[in-house]
Formats: sequence, C-alpha cells, structure tokens
Amino acid sequence: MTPGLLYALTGIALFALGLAGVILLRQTLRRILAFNLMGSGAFLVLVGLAQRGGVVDPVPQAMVLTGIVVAVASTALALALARRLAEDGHEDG
Amino acid sequence: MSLAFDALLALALLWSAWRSLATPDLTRAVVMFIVFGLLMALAWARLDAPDIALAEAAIGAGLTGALLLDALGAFGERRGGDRP
Amino acid sequence: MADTFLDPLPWLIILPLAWASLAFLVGEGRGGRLAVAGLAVQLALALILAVQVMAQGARVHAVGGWGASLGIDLLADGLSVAMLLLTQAVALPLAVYARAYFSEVAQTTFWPLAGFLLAALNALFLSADLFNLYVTLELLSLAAVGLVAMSGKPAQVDAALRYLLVSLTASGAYLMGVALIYGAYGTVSLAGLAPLVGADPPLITQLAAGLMLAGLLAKTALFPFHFWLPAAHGGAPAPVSALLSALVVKATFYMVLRLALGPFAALADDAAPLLGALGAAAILWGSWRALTTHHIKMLVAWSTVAQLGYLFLLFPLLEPGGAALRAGVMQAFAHGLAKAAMFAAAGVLMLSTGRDTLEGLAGVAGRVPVTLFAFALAGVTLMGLPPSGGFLAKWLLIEAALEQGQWGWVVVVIGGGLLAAAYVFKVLRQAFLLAPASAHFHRVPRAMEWSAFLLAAASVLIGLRATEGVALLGVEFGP
Amino acid sequence: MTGLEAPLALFLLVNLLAALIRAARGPTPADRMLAALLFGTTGVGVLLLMAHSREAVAMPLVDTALVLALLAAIAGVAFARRAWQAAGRDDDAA
Amino acid sequence: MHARSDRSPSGRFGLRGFLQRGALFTALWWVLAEGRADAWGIGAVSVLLATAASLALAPPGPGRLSAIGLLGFAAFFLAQSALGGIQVAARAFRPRMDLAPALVEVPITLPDGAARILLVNTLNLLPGTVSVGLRGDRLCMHVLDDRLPVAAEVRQVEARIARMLELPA
Amino acid sequence: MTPLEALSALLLLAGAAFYLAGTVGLLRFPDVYARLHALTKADNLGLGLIALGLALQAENPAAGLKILLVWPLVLVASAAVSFAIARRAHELGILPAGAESPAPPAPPPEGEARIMPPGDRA
Amino acid sequence: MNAPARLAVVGFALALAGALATAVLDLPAAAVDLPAAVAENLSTSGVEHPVTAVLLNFRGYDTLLEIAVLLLALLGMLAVAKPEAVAPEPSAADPMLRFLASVAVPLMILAAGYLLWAGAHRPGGAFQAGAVLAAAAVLLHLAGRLPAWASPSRMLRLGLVGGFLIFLAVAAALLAQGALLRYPPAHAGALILLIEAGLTLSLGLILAGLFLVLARRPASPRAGVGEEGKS
Repeated sequence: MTPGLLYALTGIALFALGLAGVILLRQTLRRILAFNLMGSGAFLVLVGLAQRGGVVDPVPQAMVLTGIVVAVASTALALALARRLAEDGHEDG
Repeated sequence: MSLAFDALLALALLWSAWRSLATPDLTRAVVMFIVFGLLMALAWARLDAPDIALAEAAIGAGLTGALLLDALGAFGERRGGDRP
Repeated sequence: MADTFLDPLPWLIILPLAWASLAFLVGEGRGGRLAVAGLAVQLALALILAVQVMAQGARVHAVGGWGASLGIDLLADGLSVAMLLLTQAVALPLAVYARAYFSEVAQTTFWPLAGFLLAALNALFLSADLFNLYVTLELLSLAAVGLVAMSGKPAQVDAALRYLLVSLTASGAYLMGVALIYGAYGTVSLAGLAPLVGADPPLITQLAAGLMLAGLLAKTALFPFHFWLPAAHGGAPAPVSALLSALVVKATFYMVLRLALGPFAALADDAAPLLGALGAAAILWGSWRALTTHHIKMLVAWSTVAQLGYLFLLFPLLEPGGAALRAGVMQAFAHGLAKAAMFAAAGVLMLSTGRDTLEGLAGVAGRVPVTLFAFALAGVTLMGLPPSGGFLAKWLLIEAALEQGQWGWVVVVIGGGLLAAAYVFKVLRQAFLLAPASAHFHRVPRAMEWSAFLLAAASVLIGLRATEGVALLGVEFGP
Repeated sequence: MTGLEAPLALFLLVNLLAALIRAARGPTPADRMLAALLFGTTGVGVLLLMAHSREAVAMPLVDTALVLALLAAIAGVAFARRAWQAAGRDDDAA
Repeated sequence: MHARSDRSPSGRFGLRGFLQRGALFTALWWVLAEGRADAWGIGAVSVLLATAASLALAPPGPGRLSAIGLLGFAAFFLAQSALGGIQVAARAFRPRMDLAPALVEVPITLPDGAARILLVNTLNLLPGTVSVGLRGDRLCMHVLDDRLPVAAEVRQVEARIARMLELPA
Repeated sequence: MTPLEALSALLLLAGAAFYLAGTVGLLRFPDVYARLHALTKADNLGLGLIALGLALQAENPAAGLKILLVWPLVLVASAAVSFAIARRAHELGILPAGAESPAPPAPPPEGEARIMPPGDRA
Repeated sequence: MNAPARLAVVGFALALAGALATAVLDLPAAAVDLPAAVAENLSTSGVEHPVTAVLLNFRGYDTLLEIAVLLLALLGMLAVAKPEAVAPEPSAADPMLRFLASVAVPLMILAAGYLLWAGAHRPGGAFQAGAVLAAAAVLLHLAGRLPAWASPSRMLRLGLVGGFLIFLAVAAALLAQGALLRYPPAHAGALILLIEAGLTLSLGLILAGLFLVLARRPASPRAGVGEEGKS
C-alpha cells in the first residue's frame, strides 16, 4: 500500500466521522470542529488518491491550499456568529 | 519502517479526531483538535506536500488554534457566569 | 471574437467583484451608486452576451489561455446565459429598492456582501470546472450567510448560523465528491469528464455523484432539506430575502441540472424518480405551510420551498431537446422575478403597516396600491395563470408529462397551482379589509414600490416573449 | 544521511503519542496545554528528521519546522490568556 | 537574542541600534535563504521591516552589550542546559524517583525590565527550576528537589546576566 | 561511515534518548510543574542534539545554520509557554505534589488564589 | 435526537465509509495525467515551483475567488460584531509575553518575507507568508501590543482589499492579451511576484482580522491581570 492510498483511506474515515458528528452533535463549537474534520478528510482524499501511484501531483495540492483557506474563513465566520449568540445569551458553546 | 510511521500517524489522526468530537469537555475537544491539526501537518509532510504542511502548520497551529481557544474563553465566560 | 477585451463574458465576473470591493473601500454613503451603475452595465453585458450566444452558439473562455484540463474554462451556453440574464434582471431593480430600504449604515455592510454574492452567482453560472464550482459555491454561501446575519438580531444570527452549518456540511460532501472524481479521472473539467465517465460509471463515480447531489440538494433546500430556509429567508431584510429566494437557491439547482446534463448524464436517470418525488412533496408541504402561517414573509418563504419543487419535477421528464428542460428554466426565470417582487412587496407592506403579520395588513390596499398590485401580479405567476411566465412553465411541464404518459405529475402541478392561489388570495383578501381604527400607516419611498412592481410585471411579461426565451435555450448545451 | 533518520522519526512519533496521552488525560488543564509545548519540541524534531529522510523535500520541511517552531507558542499563549480561566472550572471536576 | 537593558526606554533609537539590529537580521536572512544570492531584493525589504518592528517592540536602551559577556553567557547557558537535561533524564529513568518538589521564593537584585525577563527565561531552561511567578523583587519558582542550592544558582545566573549587559551587579 | 557521519549518528541517538527521557518524565512525574521540567529541559536538549546532528550533514553552511536556528526559536517559545502554564497553574492554586500546606511561601494576591478540591491534586 | 435515529446516522456513516473505501481500493490509474501537463508548461508559467504555478497561473482564477471568500468571511464578521464591545486593556499584558513578542515578531516578518521569496521556486508563497504575518499580529495582540479592531479605518480597508484589487486589476488588464489572467510568458514572473506581494500583505491583514475582530470583547476582570501587571 502506498502512503497516498493509506492517507486517502484515513481521509475517508475522517470524513465519515466528521459527517456523523455534524449531524449528531448539538454544541455549535463541536459541530464546527466536526465540519473541519470533514474538510480535512476530503483534503486527504484529494491529495492521497491523486498520489496513490507515488507521483507528486501539484494540482490537488494547490486545490487543498485553496480549500484550507476557505475552511479557515468559514470557521471564523461560524465562530463569530456563535459568539454573537453567546454574547446575547442565546447559545451555549 | 515508513509504513509503520504512516500507519501510526493515521491511527493518531483518527484517535485525535475521535477524541475531539467525543470527549465531554469542550476545552479538551479543542486541544485535541489542535493536536489533530499538527498531526495533519506531519501527514502532509509524508505526502510530499510541504506547501500544505507549511500552511497547516501556520494556520492550524497559529490561527485556527488561537481562534478556537479564544472562542472557548468567550463561551466559558458565559457558562461561568451562569453558575457560581 | 475580434476584440477579447470587450468580450462581455469575463467582465460579468470582474465587474461585481470590483464594485463590491470598492464599496467596502469607500465605506459609508457611496456604495449604492457604485452598485446600481455596475449592475446596469452588467445587465447590458448579459443582454449582449445573450444576443451573441444566440447568433454564434455556445462559447468557451479559457482563463489564463490554458484550456481544460490544465486551466479553468468558462462556458456560456443557452442555459448559463439564461441564468445570467435572470441574475442581472433581478438584481438591478432590487439594488434600486435596497438603496431606499436600508439606512446608510446598513448599506455599508449590504453592498459589499451583495456584490460578492452577485459575483459568485455570475461566476457559478459560467463555470465549467468542478473545483471552481466549489469555490464559487463557498463564495455564494458565505455572502448569503453574511447577508442573513447582517441585522444582528438574535433570531437572524441564529438562522444564519444554522444556514452556515448546513451549507458547510453540504460543501464538504460536494468537495469529497470532487476529490473522488479527481482521483478517478485526473481532471475536474466538465468537458473533460463527460467522455471519460461514459455510460456505465464505476462505483466510485456513483458515490461521488451521490455525495455531490446530496450536498447540492441541501443547499437548494429541496424537501426534506428545506428546514433551514424559512427562518433564513423569512427573517432577513426584504432585499436580502429577495436575493436569496430568487437567485441563491437557483444556483445549486442550476448545478444539479448542469451535472445531470453533463458528466453524470448516465446517472441522472437513476436519480430522476427520487428527485421528482421530493419535488412533489416539496410542492405540497411548502404550499400547505404557506397557507397556514400568519406572517407575511414566512408565507413567501414557504412558497419558495414549494416553488423549488417544480424545478425538480423536470428531472423525471428530462430528455434531450424535450419540453421539460425549457419548462424548468422558464420556471426558474419566472419564479426568480416573481419571488423577488413578492419579497420586495412584502417588505413594503411591512414598512407601511409596521407589522409583520397577515392580520396587520387590513386596509393596506388603499395606502400602497402599486405594491399590492405587484404582489397580485407576482401571485399570478406563482399560481401559473396565463399569460405569465409561470403559466408557460407549468404548461410546458404538463405537456412533457402528457407526452410521456406520466399523469401523476400533472396532478401535482395543478394541485400546487390551486394551493398557491389559496395563499395568495389569503393575503389579498386581508389587504382589502377595512383598516381598524387603531392602525396607522407609514410612508414608503416610491422607488421601493415601483421596483417591486417592475419585477412583478417582468415575471408576467416574459410569458409573452417566450419565443426568444425558447430560442435562447435552443442554443446547444455544452460541454 | 546516516540511515538513522527514518527510524528515529518513527521513534519520536511514538514518543509524541505516548506523551500526548498524558496531555489528553490531564488531570489539570495545564497538562493538556503541554500538548502545545510538545509540538514545539517533538513535532519540530520529527519534521527535521523527516526532512533528512526524504531527499526531495528536505529543505522545505526544514522551513516547515521553522514555521512550526515560531508558531507553536501561539496556541499555548492563547490557551493561557484566553481559554483557561473559564475552562479551569469545568475541568477541575475531572 | 537582542535583549537590552531599557532602564530609560526613550523610544528614540540611534544609528548604532539600527545598524546592530539590521546586521543581525541580515545575517538571519542569509541563513534563511541558505546563502542564495538572488534573494536580496525581497531580502532587503524584509530585513528593513523586521528591523523596524524589532526597534519598535524593544527599543534599545543606553546599556551596552558586552561581547565577551555574551560569549561567556552562551557557553554557560549551553553547559547548564545540557546539565538540566541530564538531571531530568536521570531522575526520570531512576526506578524510584527521588524528587522533593517544592515552591520556593528567592529575592532578585537585577533591575526591572529586560534583564529580569532574561533571567526568568534562562532559569526555565536550567537544571531544577521552573519559574512560576514574578512579584515585586521576589521570584517564585518550582524546584524538582529543594535540597539543591537553588538560591546560589539564581545568584550565579544573575551575575552572568549583569556581566553580559554591563550592569552593576 | 566517515567520522563526521559517526558523530552525527551519535548526536541523533543521544537526542532521541533525551526525548525518551522527556516522555518518561512526563508520564511518571507527579505534578504539572515537574512535568514541565521534563518537557522544557529534556525535550529541548533532545531537539538541540538532533538539530546539531542534522546540521553536521548539511550541504552548505547556511543550510546547516538554518537547521540550528530552529533550536533557539523553540527555546524562546517553550520558555515563554512553560512560564505561562506554570504561572496559570500557580494562580489557579494547583499545588506541587507532596506539598502539604496549601500555602506557598507567599500566597498570590487577593482574588487570584483559588484552592482546588483535593480531587484535583495530581 | 432519539437513539434509533442516532444509530441510523452512525450506521449510515459507517456504510458510507465502507463503500468509499471499497471504491477507492483497486482504482485504476487516472485517464488524464495533469502532473505531466503541469511539468510541460512550467517553463512558461513564470515560476519554477509547480504548486505556485498551479495556484497563481494555471488555476489562478480559483485563487482570485478564494481571496474574495476570505474577504467575505471578514465582512460577515464585521457585520455581526457588536459595536459596543471594547478592546481589552493593552497595558495589562505580562512582560514575558512582551518579550516573546519582541523576539518572535521580527523573526516572523523575516520568515514571511522568506516564504514569499521562496514561493517562486520551492514550497512557500503568499498564503503561507500571509498566515505567518497574521500569526505575528495575533501574538502582538495577545501580548497587549496591538489593540483589537473596533472598526477598520480607511487605510486598513485599503490594506485589506489592496491585494485583491491588484490581483483583479492584473486579471482585467491581461484580458487584452486574449484571456482573463493570461500572463505573457516574458512578464509572468514579475506579475506573479507583484500579485503575491500584494496578497501577502492583504492575506496577513485579513487572517489577522479574523482573530482581531473576534477578539473584540470587554476585558474580563481576570483576563490579563497577572501579578506582573501590578508591579
């Protein structure tokens, strides 16, 4: 098994874990974490699967860089919304 | 040797991800998530993707971690305010 | 093209990005003028592009000059140009409306967000690359979430947060699909994928398509994923609700359609009965909830849930060159204009009465007759009465269903129309009641009333200009 | 290259994980925060060793180690200054 | 690093401070760029910005840095931190850990400011001590073994720092 | 194996041994302060030795110095973070193992000291 | 959510993971070989590092939109940030942190410059450099040297959108070359460097803003008042 394939499989597991988490968990912060896990899983699949032959592929690597930045942006916005609710006393974590 | 490294790292990734969702305490969850991010940086290094490893190290260790911990403080203040 | 610099296609993306960021830069006061000017130019560009595409056929713009699969392609065919036209046509009157609706302070947040939202829509309708579609999708979601939350009221922030979490989960599923597709085929270009996927796709492609479809449906708010929509659309400021209901949910529908017509054509048949059934359920449930709610904007928001159902009825009837596709696009177009008009009108009614319930509407007919007329006209489109665009859409749908002998859908279409009539008349009846002595009304800027009316009128009149619309859609679909 | 780099990287990873168990178990919040310190030292060490066991990306991974060394402190500092005061109460029972 | 005594933090910086810091960051840039010659364009800008930031964040005071003191301190530091590591390792591996941990407080004589911060940082890395808090002129530390002569060690580090910064000890 | 390589290998092995010591200390030491000792001293020394060992193998002096540069960075960071942890632990009233009286030589000012329930003791 | 529903979700996730894993194992090699295409066109892309070439040239359009995504997140956060919240008292920071900041921040600036330079021929580039700059700002804030953002001034707004506007202007200007973002090979390197430099600054500010806007909350009585603060 090449490292690429191994990490792709790990990514699949992370994605499934995150997906179940987003649906099942109730705390907002926890769901934000779960969504990030989903994203990380997808990133690992993107790069790992493309590099399963052992050849470095810059295209998915660039895509993942884009994806990471998008994930940070979304996380920050979600946290801002959750905190606004918490400040108004409507939400707990 | 490298397969053992990869397998161990993969297990560690899954373990920290699982703990960050399943642990009852939010602080622990966030710390485990930061650990997860840093392990991801190692995984990217193993995948010959140093660009992503760099970004993950900078964003995972620096920014997301700080954001989450800061948010934790904000939520905690509220929770703390509710109980003596 | 002789002069690529004047090619309208890339400018439809650059312009809104430019005025959105400039509106942020200049800050208070001047964003609105920039936006209206930019949108006027964009509408003109979209019209030019439509004429060009009708004359010369579908067109590809290779960003960076590389071409797929190394680079990213922009594609303008009949379907995408129709959606572009709808976007600019809805956005321009709404921009005029918003300038009157928002305070100066609110406008400083509204214009940049709205600009990025429109840029995301244009970029999405032109994109021919799975990963690029993901980026535009995220751009769209974050802009929409920001707009929903911008009032800062707890209920709105809560709705925005729910919307964001649904949206992020959906994007995650879509991204996973993209990752699998790239792994399997080594490309994310729609044109490049179509021949590779072929007639009998392997398991990985089916799973990828399933994940992407599920994500897109959640973002479109098709039943049973509609749970986030009423709160997000119903509670937002009226111009925001209008943009979201008229355009944003259509974007993900467009993507489903684009993928079903393109690379995943072989899989579309398998998913079609399910999509049709969900669509039918959405029509009935959404209409029922619209009929039973007591808040004006909630009524309009639930009506969106119902009207989205019609869009998905086209999938079981989809066949190349058939009436169903034209019906779907006509429905998207007519509903976009009508729903924008309806939310705009609802905003006026609420401003005028100072209340957000149906009961509060009593007597409003005498105060803002133009707006009420606009509401009624938009209602005509939703009900599907001739000569409106809605009528044409439903007629084409029934025609396609009859042709293929699928009678069930005809019943759903007609039933949905009757329910729409019921909830629209509920509003109108209330508005013509005598005002109670306690009621007092506020003045509403003329610009708001007339822009709502313009949108409503357009939703009816496109039914009369159907020939051109059908000709545009006749332009061969790419890739 | 001495041939020791890859095995030692594995060894350090095992060390890191063993130490993380302590950081995850607690019992005090401070023990958890040790995770941040651990990555400052052990994580950087793993990266440096990996850099030398993979010729193709050697120096870029040194850069990564450098960035990690610069930034690993931020999480720890944020923890101490922002998160802990509230978290302490919840964790104390654990 | 570039710790200075800032007994009179004036905020102004002379050419001397600028050149010293500039030279330091230029050397660091050379190391970062691995000596490549084509890097000096961006390098010059980065060095200037880093120098400016450094001067703004830690303005150089009138105190001077003794080169010999610095070398001596570095040698002392290296030797002591090796000793610290060995000591902790020895205790960790011993079957019966022979620890007598305690919190102790010792008075310090170094002036407020950079010198003290350097002291706290250094003590954190030296054998047997982790600083816990600094209050007034007293430093609270955790020691692994309170039978060791902690106070004497602190004196010694203080003297080294004072010599390096050319302070009256 | 050249003498330089042998030296490098030796340094790497020694570094790994100190990492092991740090981990053992972290797992065995009785309280948070003692664990900080393990991390700030043993692990930092381990990193220093490994960086030195790898720097010896570098192709050019600048690359070697760059590897060495990582060490002081980690030192500064870990000194600051360990101080932050220790101070916070102290402020929250976490006691060193074996300390019977809750009072360190001078208790922190009013409002800062919080005595933990016994279950919190390590 | 009740127990059967939870079980169903878990079961679904497991089934999905199983199906995906089955599909991924024994996958034949991809039909399109993009790495080869990237390598082939690298010489005309203006940079030597393939990932940077993809990020700013071959798929530069994605990157353009992605900066917009970041800007949007910040806009959304500014929209919901409470106007009355005030920045924490900057003077209450402890000297150890100030020391860390005064050592680390200049080094971070240097490292950001280095990463920007490195991006042209090896891993690095505007993202990583921007992220390091943002981390420097976060550290400064935590050390009490940088106030949280009340509302961005005109200058700050210019810094935030500047990089994006440069990128957009280059993209538009290059339309004259025949296509959006089509760099002439002779000038590609310089244009990419221009874009990256602008992006580094703007990305640093935006990413820092994600933290600094969030950090806007009233200073709690305990926050940041250590023993040192009183000495």
